[in-house]
Amino acid sequence: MTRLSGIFLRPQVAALVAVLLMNWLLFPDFFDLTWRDGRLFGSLIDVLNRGAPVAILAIGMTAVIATKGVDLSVGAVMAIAAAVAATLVVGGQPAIVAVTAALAAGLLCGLWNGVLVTYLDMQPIVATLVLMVAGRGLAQLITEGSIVTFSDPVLIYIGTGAFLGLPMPVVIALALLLLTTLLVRRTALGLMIEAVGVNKGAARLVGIPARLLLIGAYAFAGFCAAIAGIIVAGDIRGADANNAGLWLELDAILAVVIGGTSLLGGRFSIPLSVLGAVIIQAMNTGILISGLPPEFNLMVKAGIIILILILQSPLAAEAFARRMPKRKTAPRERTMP
Amino acid sequence: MAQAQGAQAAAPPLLQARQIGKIFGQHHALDGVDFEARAGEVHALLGENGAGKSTLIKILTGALQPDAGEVLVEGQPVHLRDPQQAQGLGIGTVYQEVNLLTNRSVAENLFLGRQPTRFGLVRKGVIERQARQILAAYGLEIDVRAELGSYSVAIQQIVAIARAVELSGKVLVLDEPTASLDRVEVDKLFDVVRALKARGLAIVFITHFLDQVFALADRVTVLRNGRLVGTKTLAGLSQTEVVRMMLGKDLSFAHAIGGGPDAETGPAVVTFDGIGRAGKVHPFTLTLHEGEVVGVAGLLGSGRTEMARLMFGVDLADSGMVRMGGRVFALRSPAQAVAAGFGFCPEDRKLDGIFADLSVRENIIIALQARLGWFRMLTTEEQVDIAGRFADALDIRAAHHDMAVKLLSGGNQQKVILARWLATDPRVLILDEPTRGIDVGAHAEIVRTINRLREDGLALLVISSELDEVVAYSNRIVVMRERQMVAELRGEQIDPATIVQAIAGQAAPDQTPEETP
Amino acid sequence: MNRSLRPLLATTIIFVLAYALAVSQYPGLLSTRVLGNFLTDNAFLGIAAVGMTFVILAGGIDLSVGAVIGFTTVLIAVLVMWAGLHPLAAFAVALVVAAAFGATMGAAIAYLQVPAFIVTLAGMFLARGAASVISPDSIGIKHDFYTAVSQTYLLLPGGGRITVIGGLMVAVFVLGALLAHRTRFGSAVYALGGNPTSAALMGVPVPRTTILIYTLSSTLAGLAGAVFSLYTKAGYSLSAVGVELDAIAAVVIGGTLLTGGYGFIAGTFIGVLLQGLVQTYIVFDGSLSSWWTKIVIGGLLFMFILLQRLIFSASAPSRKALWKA
Amino acid sequence: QGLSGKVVGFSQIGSESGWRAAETSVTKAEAERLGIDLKFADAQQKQENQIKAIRGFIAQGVDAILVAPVVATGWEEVLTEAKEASIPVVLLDRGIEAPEDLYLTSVASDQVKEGRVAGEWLVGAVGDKECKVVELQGTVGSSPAINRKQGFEEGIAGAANVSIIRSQTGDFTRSKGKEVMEGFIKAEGGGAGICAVYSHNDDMAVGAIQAIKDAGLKPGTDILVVSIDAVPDIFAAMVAGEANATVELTPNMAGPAFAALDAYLNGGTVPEKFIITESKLYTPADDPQGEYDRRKGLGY
Ligand SMILES: Nc1ncnc2c1ncn2[C@@H]1O[C@H](COP(=O)(O)OP(=O)(O)OP(=O)(O)O)[C@@H](O)[C@H]1O
Ligand SMILES: Nc1ncnc2c1ncn2[C@@H]1O[C@H](COP(=O)(O)OP(=O)(O)OP(=O)(O)O)[C@@H](O)[C@H]1O
Ligand SMILES: [Mg+2]
Ligand SMILES: [Mg+2]
Repeated sequence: MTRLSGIFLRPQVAALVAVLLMNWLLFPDFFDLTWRDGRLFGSLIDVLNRGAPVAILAIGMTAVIATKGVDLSVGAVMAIAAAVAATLVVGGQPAIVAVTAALAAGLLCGLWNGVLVTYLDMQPIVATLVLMVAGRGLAQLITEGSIVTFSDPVLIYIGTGAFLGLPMPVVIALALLLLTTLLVRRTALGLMIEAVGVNKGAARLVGIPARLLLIGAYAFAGFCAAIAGIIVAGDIRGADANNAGLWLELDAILAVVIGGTSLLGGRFSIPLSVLGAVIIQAMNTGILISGLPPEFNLMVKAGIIILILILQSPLAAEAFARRMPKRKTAPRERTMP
Repeated sequence: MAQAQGAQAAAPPLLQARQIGKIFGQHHALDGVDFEARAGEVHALLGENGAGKSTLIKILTGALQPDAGEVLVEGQPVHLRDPQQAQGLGIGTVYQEVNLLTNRSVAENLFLGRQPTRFGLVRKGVIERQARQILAAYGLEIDVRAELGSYSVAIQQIVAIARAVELSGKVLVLDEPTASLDRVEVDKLFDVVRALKARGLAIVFITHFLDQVFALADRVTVLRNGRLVGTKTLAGLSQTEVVRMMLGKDLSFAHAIGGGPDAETGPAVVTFDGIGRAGKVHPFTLTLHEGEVVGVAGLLGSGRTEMARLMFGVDLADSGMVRMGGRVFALRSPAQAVAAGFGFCPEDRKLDGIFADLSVRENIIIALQARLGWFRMLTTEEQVDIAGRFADALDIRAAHHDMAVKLLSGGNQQKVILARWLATDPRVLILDEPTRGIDVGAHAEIVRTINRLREDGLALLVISSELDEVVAYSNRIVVMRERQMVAELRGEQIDPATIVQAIAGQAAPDQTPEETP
Repeated sequence: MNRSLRPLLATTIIFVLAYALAVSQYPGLLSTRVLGNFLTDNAFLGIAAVGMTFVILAGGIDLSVGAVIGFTTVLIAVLVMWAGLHPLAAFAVALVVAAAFGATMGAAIAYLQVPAFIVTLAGMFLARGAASVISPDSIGIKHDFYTAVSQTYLLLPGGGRITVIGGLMVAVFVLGALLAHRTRFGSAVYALGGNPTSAALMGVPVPRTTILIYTLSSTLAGLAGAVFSLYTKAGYSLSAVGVELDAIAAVVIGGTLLTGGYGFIAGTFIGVLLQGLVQTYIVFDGSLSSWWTKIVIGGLLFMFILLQRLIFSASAPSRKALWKA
Repeated sequence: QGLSGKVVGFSQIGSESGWRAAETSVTKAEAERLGIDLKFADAQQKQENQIKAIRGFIAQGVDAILVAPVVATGWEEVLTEAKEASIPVVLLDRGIEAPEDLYLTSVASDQVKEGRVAGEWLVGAVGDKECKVVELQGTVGSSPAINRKQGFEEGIAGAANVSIIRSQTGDFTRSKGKEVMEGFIKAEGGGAGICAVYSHNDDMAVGAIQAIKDAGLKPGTDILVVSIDAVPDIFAAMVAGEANATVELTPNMAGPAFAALDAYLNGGTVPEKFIITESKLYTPADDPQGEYDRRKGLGY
C-alpha cells in the first residue's frame, strides 16, 4: 500500500507530469486521443510508440547497470539485429526464422559482452565499447552499407501494427516490462542481481552464482536490443545499419538513471527505467512540436535533463524531506560517483 | 597517572564535546553527550556495539556534523567542517575499519595531504626516507614504496596508527585500533601511546578489550544507547563495574570462560583430505566432527584465513579432496560449499561480508536464499520472520530491519553476517575472527552461541586471535605457522601457554597434526 | 619493480610490438614523417586525453570533452573572425569559458551528487548545442597568427616535422605527468579514485578536488579545441564528435583502470600513439571497406586490452609478507 | 595507357547513408575498370581522420588523391603538403574553402542549386494555390543541410503562396524522418494544413511517406513529396505514386574525377577547376521503374 502511494511521489513522476504539461502548453491538442481503424491515435500514443525502443533498451540496461556494469553496445546490437532480420526476409526466409535469428544474434552479442566482463575481467565500459565500434561494422557488413528494404508483413506488423488498439512496439514494451518485472520480483533473481551489484565478492561467498548472473544480464541486454532493433526495422520497413540505434545507448543509460537506478549498481527498478524512457521521449516530442529551430534541440534537451537531475539529487531529496518531516531520509555519506 | 591529572585540572581540555546530539532518521545515535580529553591522559570511550562511540568520534573530528551541541578545541568552540580542518588543528584519527588508500604506496598513505614539496613538486625521496623511519618505531620494516593493499590488514592498521600519530599535535583518536592486531603489536602500540601521553597529548581510545583499557587508560567514559552513562577515573574501578556501566547489568556468566569442553564428539561430518594450494597453504588433512569446535590458532599471516578460504571453495585447492558422507569431491565454488551445508563468516567484513546498500533483513536471508535457488523466493513474511528470529537471537541493534546494513555499527554488522549463516542451518560452520570488534556482552553471546551450536551437533571451525576465547570453546585446536598446519592440540593441551608455545614453534607438541603429504 | 608500473610496461611492449609488426608489412611506416604526423595529427586527442586521464584516475568520467572541443573551435572562430580578437586573446577567452564550464560540472558532481556520467552527458549536449546555436555552419579562420603557427616547425631528418601543436601535446603530457605523480593535487586525485570515503577521512578536500579535476579536464579540452582550430583553421560545431570515446579508449589502453586509482599519464600517451598507429596502418593498407574498418578498429581495441590484461596478470602481484614481529 | 597501374588514395567520409555507400562502390568499380590501385580510407565521419588519411597517402607516395571532404574548412595545410609532394588532389561531391591552386579540380554538385531545383519544381507544381511546406532538414550544421535549405528558400522566394511553416532536423535518416513527419502532422491538425514536404534527402522522405500513410493521408496527392538524391527507393515510391519529385545527386563523382586525372597525369592538361555534376530533376514522368532498376545494382 505504502509502496503504491510512494510511486506517485517519485520525482520521476513529477518530471513526467511537468514535461507533459509543457508539451500541452506548446500544443493544446497534445492529450487528444482519437480512435480510427481499430487503433488509438494521438500525440500521447506517439510518445509511447517512439519511446518504446529506448524503453526496451532501458529494461535490459537496467539489469546490466544493477550489476554495476554498463552496456554501450546496445545501439550497435540493434543495428545487427535489424540487419539480420531484414537480410533474411529479403533472402526469402519466413519472418519467424528472421526474427528468431535476429534475437539469437542479439543474445549472442550480449553473451560476448558478458564473457568479456566476467571471464576476461574487462571493465564494462571498454568491453562493450569494443562491440559498439565493431558491431556497427558487422551490421554494415551484413547489409553491405545499404538500407535493406523489405515488405514482409510480419516484420512490418511488429514495427507499425496495432494490438488491442495500441501500437505493437508499445504492446511489446509493456509485455516485456511486465514479464521481466514479474521475473525479477516474483523470484529471488532481483535480490541476487542487486547483491551482485552491491558486492560481487560477497555475493560469490554466499553462494550466489555471480558470474552466471552477470553474463545473464548482458545477454538479456543484448536480447532486448535485438527486440528494439527488429521494431525499428519494422517501423521503417528496412534495416538501416548505418543509423539504426545510433547513440541510443546514451538515451537508454539516461533513462535508467532518470529512473533512479544508481550507476554504481545495486537497487534497481525496471518500471521506473521505462518511465525514464517515456520522459525522454516526451521531451523529444516536445522539442519536435515546439517549432524551435533545430539548432536549439540539444540545448533544450540538456536544460531539461539538468532540471530533472537537480530535482532528483540527494540535495533536493533532503530539502523535500525537510518540507515533509514525516519520513526523513538519512543523509548520504559523501561518495564520488 | 594520578600526577598528570592534578596538573591539568586548570587548563581547558584539549578536545571537548558539549551536549552533542545526533539523529539519523528517527534514531537518536547521540543525545546530550559530554566528553573531554585532557592533555596527558588516555581516555577510553566504551560502550556496547551501536552505543554511539564511532559517531561521537566522527563528530569530534569533523567527519560528521552534530545536530546539537558543540565541539571545543582548547576551550574554544570550533565548527569542524571536515576531517582536513581537524587535522589542521592537530587532531589525528584512526577511524574504525582501516580507512586508508590501498591503491597508494605506504609512504604516500603516511603523508597524504602534507607531503613536503619543493617548487610545488612532492619530494618523494624525503617522504620515503621519513616513512621508513616512522615505521621503524613500530618494528615494521617494509618496502614503503609498495602499495598498501599488498600488505595484510594488520600492517595496514599499523600504518593507519602511524599516520594518525604523525598528524596529532594535540589529540590522537583511536577507534578500535587493536581489532586486528596481535599481542606483540598491541604492546608496541601501547609503548607509542604512552610516549605520546608523556609528551602531553590527549589520547582517546576505543576498544572492546577491557584488559587493554585497564592496561592503558586513565579515565573511562561510557555510552549506552547514545546517552552518557558517566565518566570515571579508572583507578580503583573493577572490570565488573565497567561492564555494569556498559550493559546496565552484570554479565551473568561473568566473562566466565573456563577450560574447553570435553564432551564426546560425534561422527565425522567432513574430511579435508590433503587440501592445499601451492604458494598459499601447504596441504593439510583435517576432519570435523559433529558437535565439535576446532579452533585455529596462529600468528597474523600464518595462513589461517587462506586455509578457511580453501575449505569453502573461495580459492581453488590444487591438491586434495573433500570427503563427506561417502562422497569424495573437489570444491569448485562457494555455491557448491553452501549446497553441501557449509557456512563461512569471512574475516574482512567490509570487503567480503556486507552488502552495504542492502537492508539488514536481506543481508540476513541472502545466504539461505542463495541456497534455496532463485526460483524459490522467500516471501516477505518469511524474510521478516527469519531476520527477526536471528536478529533477536544475536541481539542485533537496528532501528528496523529495512535500513541499509551499512548504517549499523561495526559490531552489529558482524552479528548480521553471523546471523546470515545461522539462518542457513549449516552442518559445518567456518568462522574467521567472528568476534572482531564485538562488545563484551555480544562477545559472551557469540561464545555462548558457538557452544550452543556445538551442542546442536554442528561442526565448527573457528579462527581467532584471542587465545582465551579459543580455549573457551574448542574441543581441539590446530596451530598454523608459515602456511603450514604444525600442531594439533586436544584435551589437556588446550591451554594458552601450550598454544603460545606451539605457535612460536618452541616445544614440539607431542601430538603431530594429521599427516600431510 | 613497482606493481602499478606493470600495465604501463605492458602497454609499451604492445606498442613496440605492434609498430614493429606494422613496419614489417609496410616499411614506409618507419619514417620521421610518419612519426611526426603521429604527434601533429593526434595533438588535440592527446591533450584531451590527459584531462580524461585525471578524471578517470579519480574514478569519474567526462563525456563532454568532444563537445567542448567543438564548442571551443566555434567560439575561437567567432571571436577571431567576427569580433576581430587576436587569436591568443581568443584562446584565453575560450580557456576561461571551458574552465568555468568544467567547474560547473564538477560542482554538480560534487555537491548535487549526480553521477559524472550523466552530468557530463548533459554537458555534452549543452556544449554541442551551444556551438550549433552560435553557428551551425563551419567558419574558416584566416589570420596571420594561424599561418605563422602552421609554418613553424622543427624539421627532422627524413622530412618529418615536429609542429607547434605536436610539441604542445608533448609538453602537456610532461606537465600532466608532473601534476599527477609529483604534486599534492595528483595524490588527491589518486586518493579519490582509490576510495573517496577514505580520502575524505584522510583530509582530502573531496568536493574541491572533484571540481578541480573537471575544471582541468574541460580546460584541457578547451586547449585541445584551440589546437584543433589551429589544426583545421576553422571552427565547426560538429568537429571532434566522439573524441571522448577515443580519449577514454586511449586512457584505458594506456593501462589506467576505469574504476580509478591506478594508472599513468605516460600510459595514455602510448594509448594515443597506438590509436594513431591503427589509423595510419589502416590508411596504408587501403583495402578495408567502411565496415571492415570499424570491425578492425574494434578488434584491435579488443586485442590491445586483452594483451594488456594477459601481460598484466602473467606478472600478477604476489602479496608481500614482510611483517617482522 | 590511361591510369592503369597508378596508385590513387581515396579518403571517404564514412558510410553514413545509402548514397554514400553507392558513391564508394561506384568509385571502387570505376577504379577497377581503369586498372587503378585504389587505396580506400573510411574516416568514420571525422575530419581529423581524413587529414590523417591524406597524410598517410602522402607518406606512401601515391600518384593522386581523391577526397570527399566532410566539411568545407580546414584543408589548407594538408593540401599544401600534398602540393609540395606534387600529388594532385581531386575533391569529390563538395567544395572547400581553400585557395584553388591547392587542388586539381573539384567534382561536385551544386547543393544550393539542388535545393533551388526542388523549390522551383514545387512552385511550378502548385501553381498559385496556397501551399504550406514542412521541411525535413539534414544533420544540423552539415553543409548539404545548410545549402539545400538555402537553395530551396531561393527557389520559393518568388512565390508568395509557397511558404515553409515548420522545419526540423531528421538527421538524414529514415526513422527520424518518419518521427519528425509524424510530429508535423500532429502539430498541423492531422496534416490538413500541410501541402508539401521538402526533405533534404530521399531517405527522410521515404520515412515521411510512411508517416503520411500512417496518418491516413495519401502521400503524393494529399501531401506532395519532394526530395533530393534520387536513390532507388524514392523511385519505388514514385512508381507507387507516393513521391512527386527528386533531384539527382549522382554517386558517380569518380568517373569525371578519374577522367580529369587521366588527362592531367598523361597529357598535362589542367582540367576545369569546378566540374559540376548535373542536378537533374526526376518526376513520375521520367520512367521511375526504369530508373529504379538502373540504380538498384549500384550499391545504394
Ligand atoms: N549514517 C547513519 N545512518 C543511520 N544510522 C546510523 C548511521 N551511522 C550510525 N548509525 C547508527 O548509530 C548508532 C551508533 O553507531 P556507532 O557506529 O557510533 O556505534 P559504535 O558505538 O561505534 O558501535 P561499535 O562498537 O559496533 O563500533 C548505531 O545504532 C547505528 O546504527
Ligand atoms: N588482505 C591481505 N592483503 C595482503 N596480504 C594478505 C592479506 N591477507 C593475508 N595476506 C597474506 O597472506 C598470507 C596468509 O595470510 P592469512 O590471512 O591467511 O593469515 P592469517 O593467519 O589468517 O592472518 P590474519 O589474522 O592476518 O588473517 C600472509 O602472508 C599474509 O601477509
Ligand atoms: Mg564503532
Ligand atoms: Mg585471518
